[in-house]
Amino acid sequence: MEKKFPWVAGGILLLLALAAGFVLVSRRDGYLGLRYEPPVPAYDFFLTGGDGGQVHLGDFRGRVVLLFFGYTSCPDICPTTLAELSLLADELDRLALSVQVLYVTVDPQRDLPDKIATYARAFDPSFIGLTGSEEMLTPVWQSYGVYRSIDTESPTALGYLVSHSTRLYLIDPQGNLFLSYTYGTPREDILHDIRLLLRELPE
Amino acid sequence: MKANKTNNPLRLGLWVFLLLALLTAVEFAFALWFGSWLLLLLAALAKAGLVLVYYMHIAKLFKVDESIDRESYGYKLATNRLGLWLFMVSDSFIFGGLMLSRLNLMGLTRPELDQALGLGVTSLLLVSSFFMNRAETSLAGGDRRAFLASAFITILLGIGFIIGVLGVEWQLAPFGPGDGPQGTVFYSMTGFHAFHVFTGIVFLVIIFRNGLRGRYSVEKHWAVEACAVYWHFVDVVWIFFYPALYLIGTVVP
Amino acid sequence: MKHMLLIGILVAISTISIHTGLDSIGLLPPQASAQAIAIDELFEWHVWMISFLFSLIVVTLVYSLIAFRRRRGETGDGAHIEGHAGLEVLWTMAPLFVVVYLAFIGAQSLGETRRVDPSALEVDVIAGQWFWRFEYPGQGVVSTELVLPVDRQVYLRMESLDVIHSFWVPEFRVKQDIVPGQVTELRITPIMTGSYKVLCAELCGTSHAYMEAVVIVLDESDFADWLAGQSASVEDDPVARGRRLSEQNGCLACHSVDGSQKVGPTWTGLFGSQVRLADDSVALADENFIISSILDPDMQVVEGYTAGVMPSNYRDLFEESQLDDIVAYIISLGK
Amino acid sequence: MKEFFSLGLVRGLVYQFFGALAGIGIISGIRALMGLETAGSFGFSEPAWVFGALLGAITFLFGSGVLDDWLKWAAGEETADHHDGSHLGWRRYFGPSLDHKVIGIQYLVTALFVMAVGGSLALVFRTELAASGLQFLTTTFQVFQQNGMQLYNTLMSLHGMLMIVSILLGIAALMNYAVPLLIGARDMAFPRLNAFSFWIAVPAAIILLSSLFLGGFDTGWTGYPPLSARAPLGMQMFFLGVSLAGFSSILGGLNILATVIRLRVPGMAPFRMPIFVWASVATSIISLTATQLIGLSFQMVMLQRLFGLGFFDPAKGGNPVLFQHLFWFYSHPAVYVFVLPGLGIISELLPVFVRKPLFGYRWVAMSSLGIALVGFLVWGHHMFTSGMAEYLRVPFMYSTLLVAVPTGVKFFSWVGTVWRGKISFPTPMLYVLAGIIVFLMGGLTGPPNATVATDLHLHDTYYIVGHFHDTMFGGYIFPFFAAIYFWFPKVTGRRMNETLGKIQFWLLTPSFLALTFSMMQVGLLGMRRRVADYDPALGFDLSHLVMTISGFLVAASALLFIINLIHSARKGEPAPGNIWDSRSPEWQVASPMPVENYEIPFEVVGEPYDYGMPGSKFVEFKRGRHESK
Repeated sequence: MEKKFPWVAGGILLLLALAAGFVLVSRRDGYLGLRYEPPVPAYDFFLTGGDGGQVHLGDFRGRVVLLFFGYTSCPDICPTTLAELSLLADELDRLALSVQVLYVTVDPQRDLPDKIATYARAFDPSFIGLTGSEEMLTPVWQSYGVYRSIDTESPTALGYLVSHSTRLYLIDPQGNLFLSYTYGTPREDILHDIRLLLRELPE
Repeated sequence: MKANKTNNPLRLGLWVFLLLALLTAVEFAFALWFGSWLLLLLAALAKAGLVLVYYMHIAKLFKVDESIDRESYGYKLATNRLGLWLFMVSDSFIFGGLMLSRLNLMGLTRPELDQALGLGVTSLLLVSSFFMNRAETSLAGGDRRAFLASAFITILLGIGFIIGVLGVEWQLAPFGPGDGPQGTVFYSMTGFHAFHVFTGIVFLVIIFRNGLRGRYSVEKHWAVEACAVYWHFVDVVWIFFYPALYLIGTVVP
Repeated sequence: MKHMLLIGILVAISTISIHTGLDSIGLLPPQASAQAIAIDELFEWHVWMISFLFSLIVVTLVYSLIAFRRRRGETGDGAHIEGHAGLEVLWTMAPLFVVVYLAFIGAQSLGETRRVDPSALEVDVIAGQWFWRFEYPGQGVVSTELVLPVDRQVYLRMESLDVIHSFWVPEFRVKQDIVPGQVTELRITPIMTGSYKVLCAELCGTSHAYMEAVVIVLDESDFADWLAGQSASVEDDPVARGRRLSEQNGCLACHSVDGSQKVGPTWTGLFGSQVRLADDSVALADENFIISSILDPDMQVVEGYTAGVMPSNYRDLFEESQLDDIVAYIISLGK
Repeated sequence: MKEFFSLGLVRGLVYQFFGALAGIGIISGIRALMGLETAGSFGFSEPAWVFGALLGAITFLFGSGVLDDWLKWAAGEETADHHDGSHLGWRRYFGPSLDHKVIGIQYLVTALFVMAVGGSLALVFRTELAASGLQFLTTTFQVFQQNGMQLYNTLMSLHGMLMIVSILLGIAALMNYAVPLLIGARDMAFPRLNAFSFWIAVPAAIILLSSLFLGGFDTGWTGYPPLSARAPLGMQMFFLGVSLAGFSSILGGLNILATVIRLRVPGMAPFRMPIFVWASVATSIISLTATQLIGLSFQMVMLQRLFGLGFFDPAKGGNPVLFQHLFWFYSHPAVYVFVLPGLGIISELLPVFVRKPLFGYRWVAMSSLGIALVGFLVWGHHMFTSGMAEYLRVPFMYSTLLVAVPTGVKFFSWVGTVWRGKISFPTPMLYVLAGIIVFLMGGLTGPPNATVATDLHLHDTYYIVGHFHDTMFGGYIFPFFAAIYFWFPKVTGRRMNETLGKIQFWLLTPSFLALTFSMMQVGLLGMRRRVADYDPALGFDLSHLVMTISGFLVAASALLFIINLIHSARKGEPAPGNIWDSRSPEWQVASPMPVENYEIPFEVVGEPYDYGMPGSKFVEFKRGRHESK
């Protein structure tokens, strides 16, 4: 019993060191967002942009698309997420050209094309706000699993509220739905994933 | 260096204590820099394994001589040991239930607690575990005076732990028993554990008093062994409760 | 071998007779929802399995009891058979496969009952101690009866005000507990018009047995008329508002308005009467007696009734104006 | 008079009374000092009543004398290994005794008493339910501060828990009496712990019964919060009573495991143990571990009521469904604790009356362990409709249905045992066969509750009531009666009256089958569980009348059993020898069983159930003087 103790002690410390190393490594090279294994083709859509013209998701093939669903009179989640994304855009510096943020509405009645476009651009000139009729938007919501419902009971100063799911979707340059993040994911994680994803691409 | 009978196990007890202390520090570091619950679990399992093997002598449970006379002290001793371990398996289901409730109610968030105080009471319990082992090993080696001294120190440290938790921590905690899940989780887990520390102290006082009266000999001291194993069991419970309350995940205000 | 053959025949006969016997007494309520059809199909599987296994074991057992009974005067023991590994493996693996297959079709049947129709009619169900309330958010209608269009899925979002209740309509088969502090959901597609009963299936206190409401399934047009009728009638008369509030919040589940004896004291002739209390004092039933009895029921318990039965969380359910409407309604029930 | 007070039970009750008063006084005093309210709905505040009841239970134990040896050890004194209480005569049954046979009888008598009380409560509310509408439990009926409907809820809830406690006491009686005899041990591994396990159950039962007089409780035996968090004071007595009774079951399990592992006679390898010992081991594994969870979940609600800890209060971040997880984690394995000994009795007694080895002994032994272990993974099927996480439902369906496999092995092995035997039908055999058939009905009505879709209809209906009455009667009541008819001579040296036994059997079985069949029939059509009244329009009145009548017939048969028991104890036909011609060791010794069990130790020389192999013996007594066939 006495003789074996040093081996036991050494074994434990080694095991813990290995485990710590494993956690460190798996942290560094893996993607932090929730990964779609295997990546599934992102639902392609045509929605109305600020100038009334049609914007096609496919136009952004070859660039990373950050897709977020919200609405202009949204009190809390949407503005904070868009603010985070605008800070992210600044930190991307040279990679910013190959990343595009799309902001699709869940409140077509009130979010007319110019209203949502100017709202998105207020956060960052490169952001594109998209809207459309209910029939155009419903399939988009469904395919991205966006849950939305109008709460009539709790009216606020901005009229009725729309409660909606708050996931942020990352579409890779090949047009596949690759990662998704929950609300409140720190900006550095998204930045880390984008750098990892773009570095894999041949320059 | 003449390795006589008594100081060999004593030295082992010391080494085990030092490793446990080191692992607690490692655990603290894991929480600060990695914040991964998996590492905390591994560290806790390692510490628990050490206590089970070296302090609680779990191996004795399986080294049993069936052939000796059924009425002999040795045979009854092995049966008593089995009974104690069955009791501890049963009692651990209560603490398992508390841990699952903690995870269900708070997930990977933890209550806002004073880290220094947490580390303080944990080291109190760890040191008491060392002295408990020293008491039992000294008695088994025939050194009655060292047994009595170590047992007394263990009692003091145990009382210190209870004062630390109930006296200090419960008063300083920024939430009451009824304030949200933190209150529920914190007070129920530390309460159930403190009760078991209290019964451990009662057990210690009894064996100390009988030890004073010379009731225990090198061959026959089952009560002391039982008290030691129970005390280490209560320490193992805290080995899992401490990270679950103080180290894991993110603080919820 | 003779035994085996005979037993085989008897088992077959017994299985069929049990199954037809059970079917003849009509085991299940009428099927009034799409979910009921899926569930009854699975139930049919169960009835067949029960009939077969019961026959297999009981027939073989009774047959052996008769065939191998100790005849008069016989001594000695039976055949020394310790076991048969092959048989044991057989009657372990065979049930294993049957059971796994049963679980598989069980999962399919569950999937069937939970099929989501995006254009479902959304109805919010509010359950409280011993009453039901149904709110149609899209149309702003509140009712104590659940009126549903036939052949259109209803999406129930259910909340409890106090303890755990459970929404169950036997004819619809599906059941879902309503847990305070969270919203539970249930999807039902009625396929047969008619009127049924919503029952509370989770013990929720004194009047759990009487916690029920009416479900009426109408065809599309009648349902639309009913909806229109409901939303138009937002009265401005306090007595009508008081009556509606009393119905929707379960007051009338315990207090009668026709003098009959229910769990709580009757409201007819209450206003202005002298009320003898449990502590033998007498109180005048004026406005503030009624309002204080609503907000703190256990303060002045009427003689012959027990404290702790009436819920005491109305303080955060009603605003000032709603209490006045209820008092107005009680006054209207005659001196 | 002094002799009367020296009885452990009497002294215990007196100590409990004064201990409770002291507890109430202490807490009321503390509350008065802290300026809190001291009066409550039943004279004192709830914390005073709870602490009083707890202190009363502790002082009962001191008073009864069951702790005396332990207290001496703590004080450093030695005590005799075995106290020889035979000089006390019948009075040794009313005080703590270390002899496992005395403790077994104490458990048995208490179990029958609790079953009688629980059963009669059922008769009260069964009479009310005989016809729709409230006949005598009306809203104006007043007793113990409960109106008729509240009283119905209390009676129904207490019926549930009292029967469960009586089952736990009953299996403890069988295991404590039979296991040491079957493995040739002098006594249990820890005799004092064995006495403690029994004597903790007495104050626990008293506290549990006191809930009826302290405002009752309306949550059923499951005690779901938030309803149990706002129920009257009786709820706390229920929680405390069950938590204390849980200790009896936990420590009993511990004792059985230690005894079987450590005290088997030489030569009794695991696969040469009698099959009832296997069943006891499987049951004890569950009761040793899972029982803690019902104690924990009940104590959590007690803490929520006493100190405001918000375990299950949504307003304080609690989760009511968490209670159901913790509660059912015990309460489903608990039903296997109830039936495994009974199934062990069936497997033990069948070979004796069929004169043929138990078919597939090892498979039947392993199936007991299989049921016990898989039983830990299935608790979710009680919560399919409870609002627990959706993704859990299908896995629990699969695990629940898996339990049917080992159960199937038991049924097929029983049929295999009966095949080509030489079958005689004394009373114990009748109960064993009825136990098989009724348990089969219980087992087969299980899968519809296991597949989620059908359970959505069946949950909390009378179908479930019928299902579990079948499993409880088939898995416990019938084998329990069979075991008593079988081992009665070992206890008293006399045998129970056969004709009375057969009359009781033919009175019990048909009426019981009618009872559960009507329960399941109305359950399927929409009759809810735990309701004091039902809608006359549903047309259930006739079925409920059938149920009430058969309920009374079942009660009559239980009464007949108790009469037969008491009558035969004194005036039954003497039966000193091996009246069933069994190979089991306890029947090779004269009845009634001597205190020392086996003065001449024996060794295992053959298989336990080699009936039909001429000249084979299971046990061999050392000096061969005591020759037996």
